[in-house]
Amino acid sequence: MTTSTAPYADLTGPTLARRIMTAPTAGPLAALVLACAFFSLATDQFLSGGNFSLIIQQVMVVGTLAIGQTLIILTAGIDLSCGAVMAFGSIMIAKMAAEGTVPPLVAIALGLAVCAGFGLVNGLLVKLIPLPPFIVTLGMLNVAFALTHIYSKEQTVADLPSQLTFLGNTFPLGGTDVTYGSLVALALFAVFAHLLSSTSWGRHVYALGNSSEAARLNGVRIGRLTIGLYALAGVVYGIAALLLVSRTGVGDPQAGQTDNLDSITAVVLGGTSLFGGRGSVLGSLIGALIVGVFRNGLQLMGVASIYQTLITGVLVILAVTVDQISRKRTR
Amino acid sequence: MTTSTAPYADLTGPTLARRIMTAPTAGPLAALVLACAFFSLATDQFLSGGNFSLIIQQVMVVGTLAIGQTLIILTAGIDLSCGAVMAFGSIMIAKMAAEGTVPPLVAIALGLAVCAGFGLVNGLLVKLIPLPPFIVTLGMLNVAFALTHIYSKEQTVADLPSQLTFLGNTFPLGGTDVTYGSLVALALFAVFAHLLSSTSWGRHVYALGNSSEAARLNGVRIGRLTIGLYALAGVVYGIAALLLVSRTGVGDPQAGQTDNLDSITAVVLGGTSLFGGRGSVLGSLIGALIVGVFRNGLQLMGVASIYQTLITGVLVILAVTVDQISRKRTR
Amino acid sequence: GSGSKGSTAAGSSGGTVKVGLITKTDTNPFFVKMKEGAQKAAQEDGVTLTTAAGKFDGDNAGQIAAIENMVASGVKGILITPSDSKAILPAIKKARDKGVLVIALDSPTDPQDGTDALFATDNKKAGELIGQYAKAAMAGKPAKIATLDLAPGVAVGQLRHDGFLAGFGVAAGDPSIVCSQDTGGDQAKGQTAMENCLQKAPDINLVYTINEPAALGAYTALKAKGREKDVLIVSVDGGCTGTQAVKDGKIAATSQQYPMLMAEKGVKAVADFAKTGTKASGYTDTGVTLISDTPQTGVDSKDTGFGLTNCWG
Amino acid sequence: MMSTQTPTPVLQARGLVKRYGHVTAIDGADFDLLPGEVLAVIGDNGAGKSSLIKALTGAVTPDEGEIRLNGEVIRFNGPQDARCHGIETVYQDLAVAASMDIASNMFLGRELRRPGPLGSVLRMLDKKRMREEAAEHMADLKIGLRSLTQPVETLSGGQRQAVAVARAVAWARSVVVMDEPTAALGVKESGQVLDLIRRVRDKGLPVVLISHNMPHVFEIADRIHVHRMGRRAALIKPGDYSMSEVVAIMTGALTVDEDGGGTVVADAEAAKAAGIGTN
Amino acid sequence: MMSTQTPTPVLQARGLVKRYGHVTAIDGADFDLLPGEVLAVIGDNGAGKSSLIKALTGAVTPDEGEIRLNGEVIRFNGPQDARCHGIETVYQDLAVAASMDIASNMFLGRELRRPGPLGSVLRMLDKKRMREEAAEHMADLKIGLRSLTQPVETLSGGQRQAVAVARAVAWARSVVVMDEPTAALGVKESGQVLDLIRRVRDKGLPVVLISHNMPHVFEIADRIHVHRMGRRAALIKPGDYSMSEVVAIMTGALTVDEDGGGTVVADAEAAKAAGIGTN
Ligand SMILES: Nc1ncnc2c1ncn2[C@@H]1O[C@H](COP(=O)(O)OP(=O)(O)OP(=O)(O)O)[C@@H](O)[C@H]1O
Ligand SMILES: Nc1ncnc2c1ncn2[C@@H]1O[C@H](COP(=O)(O)OP(=O)(O)OP(=O)(O)O)[C@@H](O)[C@H]1O
Ligand SMILES: [Mg+2]
Ligand SMILES: [Mg+2]
Repeated sequence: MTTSTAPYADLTGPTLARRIMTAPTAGPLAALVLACAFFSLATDQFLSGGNFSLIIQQVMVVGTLAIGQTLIILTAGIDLSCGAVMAFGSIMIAKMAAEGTVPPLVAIALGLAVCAGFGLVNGLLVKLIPLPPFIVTLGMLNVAFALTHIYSKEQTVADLPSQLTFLGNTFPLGGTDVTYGSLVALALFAVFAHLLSSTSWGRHVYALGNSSEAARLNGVRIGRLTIGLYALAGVVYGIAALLLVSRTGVGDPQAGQTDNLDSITAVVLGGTSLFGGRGSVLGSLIGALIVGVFRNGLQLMGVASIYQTLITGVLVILAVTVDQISRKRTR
Repeated sequence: MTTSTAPYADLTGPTLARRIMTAPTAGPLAALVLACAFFSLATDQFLSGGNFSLIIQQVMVVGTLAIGQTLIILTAGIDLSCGAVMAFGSIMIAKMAAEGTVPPLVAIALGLAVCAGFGLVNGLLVKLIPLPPFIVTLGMLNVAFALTHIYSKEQTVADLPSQLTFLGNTFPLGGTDVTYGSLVALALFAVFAHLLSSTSWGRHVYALGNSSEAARLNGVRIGRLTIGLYALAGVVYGIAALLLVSRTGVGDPQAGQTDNLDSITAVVLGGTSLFGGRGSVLGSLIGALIVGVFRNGLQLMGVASIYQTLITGVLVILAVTVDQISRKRTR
Repeated sequence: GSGSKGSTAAGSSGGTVKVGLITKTDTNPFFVKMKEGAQKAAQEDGVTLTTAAGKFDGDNAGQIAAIENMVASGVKGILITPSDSKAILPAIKKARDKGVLVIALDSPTDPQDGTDALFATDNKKAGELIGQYAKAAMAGKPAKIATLDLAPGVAVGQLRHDGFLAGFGVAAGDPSIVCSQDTGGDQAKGQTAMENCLQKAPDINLVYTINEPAALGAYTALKAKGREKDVLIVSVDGGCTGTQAVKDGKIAATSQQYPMLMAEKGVKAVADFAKTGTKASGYTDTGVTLISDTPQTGVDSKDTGFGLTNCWG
Repeated sequence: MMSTQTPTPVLQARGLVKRYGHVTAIDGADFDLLPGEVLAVIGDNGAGKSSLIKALTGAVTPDEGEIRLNGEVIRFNGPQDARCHGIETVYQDLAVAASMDIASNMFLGRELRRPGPLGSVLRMLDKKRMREEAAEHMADLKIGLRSLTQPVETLSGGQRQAVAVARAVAWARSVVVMDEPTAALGVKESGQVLDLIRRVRDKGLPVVLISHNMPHVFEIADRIHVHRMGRRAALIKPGDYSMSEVVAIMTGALTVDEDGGGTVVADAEAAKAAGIGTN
Repeated sequence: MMSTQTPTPVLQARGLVKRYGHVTAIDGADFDLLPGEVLAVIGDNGAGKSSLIKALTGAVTPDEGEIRLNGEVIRFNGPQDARCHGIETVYQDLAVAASMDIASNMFLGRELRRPGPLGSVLRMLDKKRMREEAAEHMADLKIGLRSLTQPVETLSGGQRQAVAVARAVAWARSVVVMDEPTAALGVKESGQVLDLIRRVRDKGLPVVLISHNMPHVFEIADRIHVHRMGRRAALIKPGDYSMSEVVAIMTGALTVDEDGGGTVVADAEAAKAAGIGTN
């Protein structure tokens, strides 16, 4: 009987050191650090505040999409429509604001609402009929893609009001120019990291991804939770649309075509399981940064484009190998 | 005690009628039939042997890729590299044969072997380290893509020997011209349908996809089974490469770039679960045909291409809805 | 055109004549403009236009399927911008064997007589023009060149790139080319590529871009570094947004092409074929014009006023 | 047995039917749970016990039949409805979230928030308190645990079952339903669960206990609901019958008289095999 | 207990250790299975019984220690190795393929082929024969089944367990290991499994039976291996001790003398609670 009344060693939770070692993001982080170390040695230009600021700017759009993608993947879903929804949102915001149909801030609000609407429709189809997320979001990808081109008449929208491009402006931080948009993206990561790890809602998301039947039997309202998640992911894509517009300074109907695969890659590189229930948004941030660092570093090294593709392929596999090895060691 | 000794109602297996109604392919088939019926009414040119022969030719490459993709997805994996591996195989076969380095048949054999090699590497990485299939095949996609362009020096290879294009030739069948390649693809479907449904190996594949742990505990050698499956999928991609070369008459380094998503779409439309263990190659054939029929029918109707994209998106969602509804009804 | 129904076979006298237009993609404004030109011409000539496109630049299989489906739907002629100059030939041959007139737009097949006729601009020449322009504009300054290209293995990108280098007078691999990156012709990717190029070689002073969206992306990146004034950007395409950017001084010069013209001529040729049975043939150059507001001696160019009246999108 | 005047049942069902394809899992089942009683539900494997309680707790929607809670007809739209009415269930397959730890599972759907603005504004969970309370509940069951933070998928079969039992008991306000709660438990741990059930009953809550363990059933049940081939075959008091008679009823060797009390041999041979003389 | 001359054990282990992170599931465990005996393995929840038999059947590779089969040191590279040596196991979590039917599960890994070229060339499975044989094996256990072709994921808990038990018994050639095979089974069905175990033993195969059901254990076991906190606490004959003594050993209230025979009170209070006077 001694075992049962003895205090549990870990009643107070794991120690900080153990927490860092066993954190699911430890592996991706190790891969990121290794990559940075390598490129710092290989090129002179890599290791500078300006270059890091640049990398963050370059990955912030895909990174933000990866937040929404993480939400969906945690529920064992997948979202192929994220890039197309973002493209539609960005062209809508840009066009309405540039043509002066509505004030810029209203345009932004409408853009977010439309993106949320796409997400909502995804969620309803996935949950109510129910249909496989892969097919629903594939269909929505085509729909949003076509609507983007029909609505924009293939025209890039330039000359945007300053409210739309404000997030692309920079301010100095310790000698480096940082864009406001980068801050918004990082803040968004912080918010969702908090929501997922420290609130009831987050617990329910993980439970749903673990086993939707178990979650249901425990009284989690999985229907509204799922639908809400897809809609929320839509809002996040809307924010990504705004970041995109502010970064490029135009509304571009061509945007986002490879972003669905890129965002899924970031999520998976970050250690989130495609089978749901395991992972974190911080992992996805690290995943997005890993890809960004590869692209930036290889280019700084002057590797020819086609070899960049080749090497990126190998490096992506190496990055998850590092993750896998670090998991085995701490187990 | 009467219940236990009473003969089971279904000892002899389900009746044929019930088998057809509850077959997992019944839903996709219903969607396909509905689509055909619609286009037959909407355009005059749809309902003809020649047009059907055409559709089969158009989907046979993606359909063949979908066979390999089905194998991988049945194990709860995913293969993003299939199109790129096929492209590499096709350019290799074409180039070696056209330049006369080796006799055409040897070129074909080498091409198949190289594709199998790619699959084998995928399988080894997925199983031995182990790494997530998504990332492994994404990395391999980049590697194969880059190698294709490096090896081909971006040049399309024309003037192929007749052994390579033979499968593109037609023979009359009931007044319709049918290509030999279509027959090869259909035969391949039949072979794999047989292997999966009626052999030990097929049972093991499904068991592995259901729960690799349960399969392992039951003595299925899941390591070699998985690795073998990836290698076999590679061989199938090699056959797809040959079909592609014979259909287009050239070796084209640009081939296959969207075929990974297209083949996954065919598999999922065919009712196979992305979580593994449930599905069939015949479903994937039907899935590929559904997409082919949509494209062909909309083109015959003269729908503008951007609206084709829009409508295809909606139709794909409708197709799985039909599947879902038909499942509910027969349950 | 509403009466697409009822025209069963090509050449049946009663039904409307159908013309197919197959572009490389659906989404590039260049091809969208081409479709508009074709639509306008189709209305004037009383023929029905159907369109199709590849899924990406280089999607040969998609174009083949489109040709087959169009032939099945009974078109009289097909206008195509081939994604791949060789790979499309067998499919075109099958269509031509069935009596369909096939005309290549924008870029040729290889060999060029794979199609009945070719209405195109010379992409290599377009590159050469901006290369020559850049050479003159640099006025002997040592050049540090960045090239923002299209994608591996796409002929248009290769021709323009090669043309630019030839016009500028450097060989591929010359040390003055300090950074080369694929952008897919996309503005955001162009921006990212330029940012990284500047990180690598901050003293870049000449940027060649595959098209104006990539050029504008490069401009945004340069502006963020305060370098937009002292770096020369040259581009190809001549879309309205791009020409406007030349006018605004963001891009120094661009080679303007005329997709609408190609399409209009193509549709007319098919309509003629339907009426008279004579097939168009040979190569018709639809021309390329260098557009710049800062002309350089020794290089012919027109100003943006001309450019904007003749631009296509 | 139902001839005497009884109080309104807490949970009652009449004529429940649930079909899965060509399998009829519930075939016109009745059910009555009186206030404050421990009702054992017994029956052969595949008799439909789990299906019955799934229907009673909103986890499955019956095709036919009606359910009453405290005398009023009710329709549960999912398990959370039943939970809102204070009904807690231990399902046979436990329904735990595999990758989450014990505390997260125990508080799933009713997490505790931190006091103050951290909880009300930032909605932060009070992980420490949840862990402590979970530890207390688990200690109640005297389950040997070597770590509280490991994911439940790595727990032993019995440990996992204990988590589900502790959770249900901790939260129930009107009815506790347990589907074979001691199946994977050791002798000592099973004893603790029986104790727990007694304590719950002493608080006035009725308990439904599905079990194959006849000694347990006879030790703790106030009444026994015998389920057979998808419906209730008998509703008896344990004192009125011997264990082997009850087993014989379960297997169909005996049937209970319509007017209560006696049994009738339905299958003489089977009854003999079960050790029952003809009475 | 081990002082008398014994034949070479069929399956033997010394000093097995298996750690998972900071949890030590097996902590220097010994194990001996003699020819033709039924060896019961009992112990508290989380004592490490399942981990032990997983290590013995190749499902898990122990970190330390050695395993002997018929006296020879052996290393299993996965469960299929153990199966090749005729060892069949019913795992606690059953290890069935959810979407496949009973026959497919029962014949998983040793499917029957059709006679003639259909089997040898086309390698076609003899589905009908597999279904028939599966039906026979299930009938042996007298499990009520309403359909043979439904996926096992839709079976009741007991039905699913019966599939796993029938499978192991059908195939074993040297050892049968069963981890709580009757946990989800009804009274009648449990009896059938005990019968089956006896029949297996009578064929000369030794059986390892993990169970929490003391009456079952005392009814059928030739020897009892008591597992406690990751290692063997005692190896006894059921006749030598009473049921409550064995339970006391299991919970640590009593310990067994090194030189066999007697017991020593380790925890007087606990022993009292377990109903054992000091002896
Ligand atoms: N989802 C389902 N689909 C098909 N058949 C089902 C399903 N669920 C249960 N069944 C069948 O219904 C019958 C009753 O199952 P149930 O789980 O209710 O039995 P049980 O009495 O709880 O048995 P046990 O004591 O073994 O747990 C069984 O024959 C089972 O196979
Ligand atoms: N994969 C694993 N990871 C971490 N801990 C584990 C793992 N498997 C088992 N354990 C731990 O090892 C200990 C022994 O578990 P085991 O399943 O062997 O117990 P058991 O004796 O079979 O218990 P029960 O009677 O409840 O089935 C438990 O504390 C359990 O939590
Ligand atoms: Mg049950
Ligand atoms: Mg166990």
